[in-house]
Amino acid sequence: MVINVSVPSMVTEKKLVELFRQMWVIRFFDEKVDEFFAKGMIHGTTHLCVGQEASAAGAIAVLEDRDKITSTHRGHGHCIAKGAEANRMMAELFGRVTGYCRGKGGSMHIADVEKGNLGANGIVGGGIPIAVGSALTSQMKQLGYVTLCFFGDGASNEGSFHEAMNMAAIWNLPVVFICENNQYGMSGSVKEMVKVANIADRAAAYGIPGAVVDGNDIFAMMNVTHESVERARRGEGPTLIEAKTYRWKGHSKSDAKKYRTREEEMDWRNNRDPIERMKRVLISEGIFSEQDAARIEAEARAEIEDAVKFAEESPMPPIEILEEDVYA
Amino acid sequence: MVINVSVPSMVTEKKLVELFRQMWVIRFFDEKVDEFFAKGMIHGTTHLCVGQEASAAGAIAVLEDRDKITSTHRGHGHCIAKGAEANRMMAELFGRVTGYCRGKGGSMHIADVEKGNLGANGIVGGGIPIAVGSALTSQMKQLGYVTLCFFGDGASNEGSFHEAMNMAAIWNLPVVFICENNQYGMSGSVKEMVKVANIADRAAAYGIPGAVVDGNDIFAMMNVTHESVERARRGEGPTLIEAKTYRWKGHSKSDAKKYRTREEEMDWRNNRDPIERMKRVLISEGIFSEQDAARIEAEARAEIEDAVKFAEESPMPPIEILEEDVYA
Amino acid sequence: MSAQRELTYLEAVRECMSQEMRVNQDVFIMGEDIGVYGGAFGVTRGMIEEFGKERVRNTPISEAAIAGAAVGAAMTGMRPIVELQFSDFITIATDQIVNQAAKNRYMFGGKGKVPLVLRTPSGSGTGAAAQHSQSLEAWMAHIPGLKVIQPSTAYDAKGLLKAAIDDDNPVIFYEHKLLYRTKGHVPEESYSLPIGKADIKRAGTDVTIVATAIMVHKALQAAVELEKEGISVEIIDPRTLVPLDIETIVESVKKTGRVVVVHEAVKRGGFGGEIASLIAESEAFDYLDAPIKRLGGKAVPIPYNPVLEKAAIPQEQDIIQAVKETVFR
Amino acid sequence: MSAQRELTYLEAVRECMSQEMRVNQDVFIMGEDIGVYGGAFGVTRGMIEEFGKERVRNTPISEAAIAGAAVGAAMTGMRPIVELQFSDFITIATDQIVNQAAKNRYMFGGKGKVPLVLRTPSGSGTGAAAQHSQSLEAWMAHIPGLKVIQPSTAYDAKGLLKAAIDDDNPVIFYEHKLLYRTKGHVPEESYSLPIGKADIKRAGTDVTIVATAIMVHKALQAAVELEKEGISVEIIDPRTLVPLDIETIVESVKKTGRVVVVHEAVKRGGFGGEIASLIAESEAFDYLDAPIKRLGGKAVPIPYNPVLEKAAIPQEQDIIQAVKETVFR
Ligand SMILES: Cc1ncc(C[n+]2csc(CCOP(=O)(O)OP(=O)(O)O)c2C)c(N)n1
Ligand SMILES: Cc1ncc(C[n+]2csc(CCOP(=O)(O)OP(=O)(O)O)c2C)c(N)n1
Ligand SMILES: [Mg+2]
Ligand SMILES: [Mg+2]
Repeated sequence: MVINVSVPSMVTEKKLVELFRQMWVIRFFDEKVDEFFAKGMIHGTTHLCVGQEASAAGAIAVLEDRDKITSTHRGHGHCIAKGAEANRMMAELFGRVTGYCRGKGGSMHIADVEKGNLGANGIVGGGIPIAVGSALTSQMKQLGYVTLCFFGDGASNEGSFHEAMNMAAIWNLPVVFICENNQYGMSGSVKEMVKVANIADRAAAYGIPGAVVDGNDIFAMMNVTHESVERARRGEGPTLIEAKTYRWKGHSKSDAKKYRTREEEMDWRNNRDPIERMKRVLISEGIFSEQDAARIEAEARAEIEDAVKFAEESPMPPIEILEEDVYA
Repeated sequence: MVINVSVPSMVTEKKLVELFRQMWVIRFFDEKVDEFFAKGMIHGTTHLCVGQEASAAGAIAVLEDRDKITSTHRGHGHCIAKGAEANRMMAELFGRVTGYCRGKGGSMHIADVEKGNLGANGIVGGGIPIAVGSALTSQMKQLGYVTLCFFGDGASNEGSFHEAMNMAAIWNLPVVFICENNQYGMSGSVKEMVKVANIADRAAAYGIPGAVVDGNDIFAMMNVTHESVERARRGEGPTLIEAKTYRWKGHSKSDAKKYRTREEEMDWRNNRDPIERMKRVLISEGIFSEQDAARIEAEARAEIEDAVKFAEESPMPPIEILEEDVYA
Repeated sequence: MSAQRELTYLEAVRECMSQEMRVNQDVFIMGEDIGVYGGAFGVTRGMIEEFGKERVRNTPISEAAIAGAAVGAAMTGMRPIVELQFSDFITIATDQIVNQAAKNRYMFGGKGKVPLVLRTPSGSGTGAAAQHSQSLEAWMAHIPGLKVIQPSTAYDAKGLLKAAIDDDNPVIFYEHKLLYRTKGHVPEESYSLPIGKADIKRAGTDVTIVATAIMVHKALQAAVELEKEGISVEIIDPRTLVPLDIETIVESVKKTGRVVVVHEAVKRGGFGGEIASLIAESEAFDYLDAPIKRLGGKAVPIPYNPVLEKAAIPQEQDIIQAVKETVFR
Repeated sequence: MSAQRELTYLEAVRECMSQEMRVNQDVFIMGEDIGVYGGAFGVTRGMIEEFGKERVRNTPISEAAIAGAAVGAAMTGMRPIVELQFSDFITIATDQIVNQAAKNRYMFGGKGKVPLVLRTPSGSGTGAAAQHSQSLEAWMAHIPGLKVIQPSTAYDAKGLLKAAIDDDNPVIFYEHKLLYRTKGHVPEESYSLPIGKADIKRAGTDVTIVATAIMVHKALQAAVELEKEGISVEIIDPRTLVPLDIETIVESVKKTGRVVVVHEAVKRGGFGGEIASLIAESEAFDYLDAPIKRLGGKAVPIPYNPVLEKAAIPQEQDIIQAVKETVFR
């Protein structure tokens, strides 16, 4: 994989710096969560996207506010990129009433409907048909919005993937499918679980375009997503993008990672860190300096500390809300 | 479509004549059933394969006895081709205790486990993963048998198709998938419901070979299936064969066929009748005469009349069997 | 005279959908073969001609995607009606209905809503055998977040379907195949019946029968026979399982002191157990003069042969016998 | 001393599988991440090392194909054990389990058999929220053709799993997540417990509690408290819902005259309704000194917050209170 240094023309320098900051926010958010889980401070489980920041941030960067996304169990990055506040997210993980789901959803169910995030999903592949439905609304009501649908390599073996892709294809819906291929579905290596070289090759089964992209290159992510989103917005139908990436951490809170080597992990960490790569490009393009970068990183870290503080100081949900929200 | 006149070398002339007869048996069976339904003499519903005889007969002809099949709601042809007796099938449709399912299954559930027919299926796509499981047994126990898995074009949009194809591919299982593309899934035209030219193109999504064949040409069916079955038997994994064909009758017992034209139907009936086509080849190859053909046709018709007689004379199931057979 | 206007159950369902689709552009229907084919049972016949193929939307044979697309459309402002060709096929759409539609709003802490109606024919009696004849409403009634409706008459079907379409929650609407051709009085104008209100289909004093869907009709026939023998039967049709109008049932049982609960679904684990238990837990318990009786389908898959098929589920005679056992205890 | 040998519930399940796989080549296990990962809960840890990746078969994330392949393998001579990572995911495999595995033999008129075991963790308490915490055993218990097992102890888990593997029918075997780490006496040698035999987990005279899975333990704790107040509690663990040993339950109720049925699953439409109704329909009815009480989960999806999560299902205190209401009525 080579770094794609073509900086997308559709975004301003300011936006690029903001994206750099966003990637740090995502990383620090998840590293903090990792720490809390390790300490047993958080209940339940979580799936961290450390190392995958560019695919979330890059893809969502090219959306308009009215556009929508569906996310996955590994959804903190998508959520932050679509505009969610780290403090309400952190509060949700702490099970607080100030959290996005009033403490009822937790990591796997954060949604931010107002911002167009139709929700993380605890069911692998569960969000894919939902994205198709969201795209259907856009088409039927002529709302012009596009829905970005995230899922993993493992999810591409679920029946829901197949049914949804076909439906979106034949109805020419404004949806862009983004498969974040982080090489593993839990312990199942994509090499073992799929017999084609690229998940994007599956687009051929639906008569839609497929594209493989270096998911750790935020610029490449922006470029390919932009193209696909505009295509969808023009009414030319869906695209399947496969972002090759890697999760640095284990699958969920307890994972001995026996199914892969430490060398492989180190290779991705040391040589393909999406944040480091963006930083190098922004510096070499003269968009900011090494010092600026360090300052931004520190700001992002502070934002997460604030989020933790917000979460810790937030009240627990009163027991009365247990039976609320079942029905509208 | 041109007629493929390359008569397969793996079968004897005797077998070819037998297959010709078998196609008539299939046709007469289903025409008889059609008549009975029209007269309201049979309960429930049925799905006739008139016009599709070659894909069932041709594909199954190249199997060994130990090989297995899974079938569909449109399964009478598969069943007969795999060696079922018309009389016990007819008895089943009459709901008689002498039927293959003791009158409990009806048209959609005829199975003939001893002969290796693992059953028709009322669930579109329901049999596909089952075929994969049957192939898994063959592989794990090194039994050397191959499983032929039939399903329709419509079924190829079910999630079960996708999951099963992928599983068979990655495990290199001895299964051959045969999609009988009769152009419609009930009223849904394949042109409307799928955006690729051929269902067989979907093989590419699983890294296995795909093949399109004229499903109304029994010789072509035999050749391509033979090749795929032997490939599977050699341990080289699954193939997806798409047999292009057409159902002459409506989808099930009541169908105004508003979704297609009478001209289209006539074209297939008049110009691509699989039985007529085989007959012409067998005569031109000197395998039998016009008179032989007529005699065989008459014999097949008589066989079905006998089957009807058998069914009509068979007893109804005693009420006591209602609660039998739930558990082994 | 408009009071005499009769429609079949099937026509009532169609009329309701058409009326709603005329007044609300957000309402549309999607499902297999609902276009020119008119649906497997003919419910949508003629609708594509009026509303076009965007709003009467033929789908591929992809039940998970159909349900899921409906969830996504509902979350973003549409009010989809899904026609699931046979209720047995909910087994392919289960995740979307149960894990997504039913739970979204709760998981999201009260944000968003999923106003979708899943209409689907259930029940046996057509000879379609084990995979096309089930009555699995108890499954859906077990899931918080869903509402579950089972109309037994054309009148109820029309009014409850409107309520379902107007409801902001996912509603499972079971239509019984053998009721499609039954006729009844149905006003032409649009009307809504409350979800959660049982209907007393026949008033009586000696015994209460709680019956759902087609069993309402079998109970009504049984009641006529029983009346000849001097037994006065009250028949309650819950109409909606979730929410369930237990009050009306309890009131009736307090009056009669005897109750038979009957449904077509397999008795073991059927919703009759819920109803019977609620009665037993209620103040009606002290009024009971006989044990609560339940009738339901035998613990067998539905067989094909028509004689066996009938024997697999309660029939009029079974109801008569159960009532007598309850009354002459 | 071998009588003192203790294993966790999880180890008991693993030991049973390993012992069966050693003696029967037809038995194998398939599921997501059951190989080197050892399964989401670690149940199969170490098994791939002993049995290899053919017989401890990691699958793609394809629940419908996993279940369907198991059905096909079972029909053709294997005895597959499926590990379904969370029981909630049965919603993706429902067709294969309910329409195929459960019905094949019946539809085929008694031909063929489907000896498969679907093992799957259910229940809440791990903070995994609404889509990973359900207790849907009532669904499976409603389906003719399936057997349904819910062991509450390590001893029962091992013996019932062997019976399930030996059974020629599809068996759904629910393991409770919170029980995995609980310990109990488990003999080393292979043994089988009868499917369809309830176990009296505690003998008593004043009130019967019928409890399943984790509720057995909560009931046992409650019984200790209640004993201090002079209430003698008998606790019956059905262990298998299908077939259900109603006789043992009825006998107990005839003795005590009072009964509380408790499960974690949502009360509405839960299997407690079936059990309660069967008691009410039985000869025990005339022995009842108080209405049958049911406890079950609230009608909400399982929330994430641990306090809410606990409040969503019955706890020891709820059982104590219900027993007192029943006893001091
Ligand atoms: C239907 C379903 N099956 C299995 C799981 C358990 N599970 C959660 S995440 C996961 C792996 C998903 O892999 P992938 O789609 O590649 O996403 P990633 O975790 O790599 O981001 C599995 C097996 C689930 N939540 N839902
Ligand atoms: C899961 C499921 N969905 C829908 C149906 C109703 N149905 C029965 S056959 C059929 C059409 C199937 O089309 P195809 O697979 O092309 O087979 P064909 O009937 O053309 O042989 C439909 C929709 C069903 N039986 N099962
Ligand atoms: Mg992955
Ligand atoms: Mg077809």
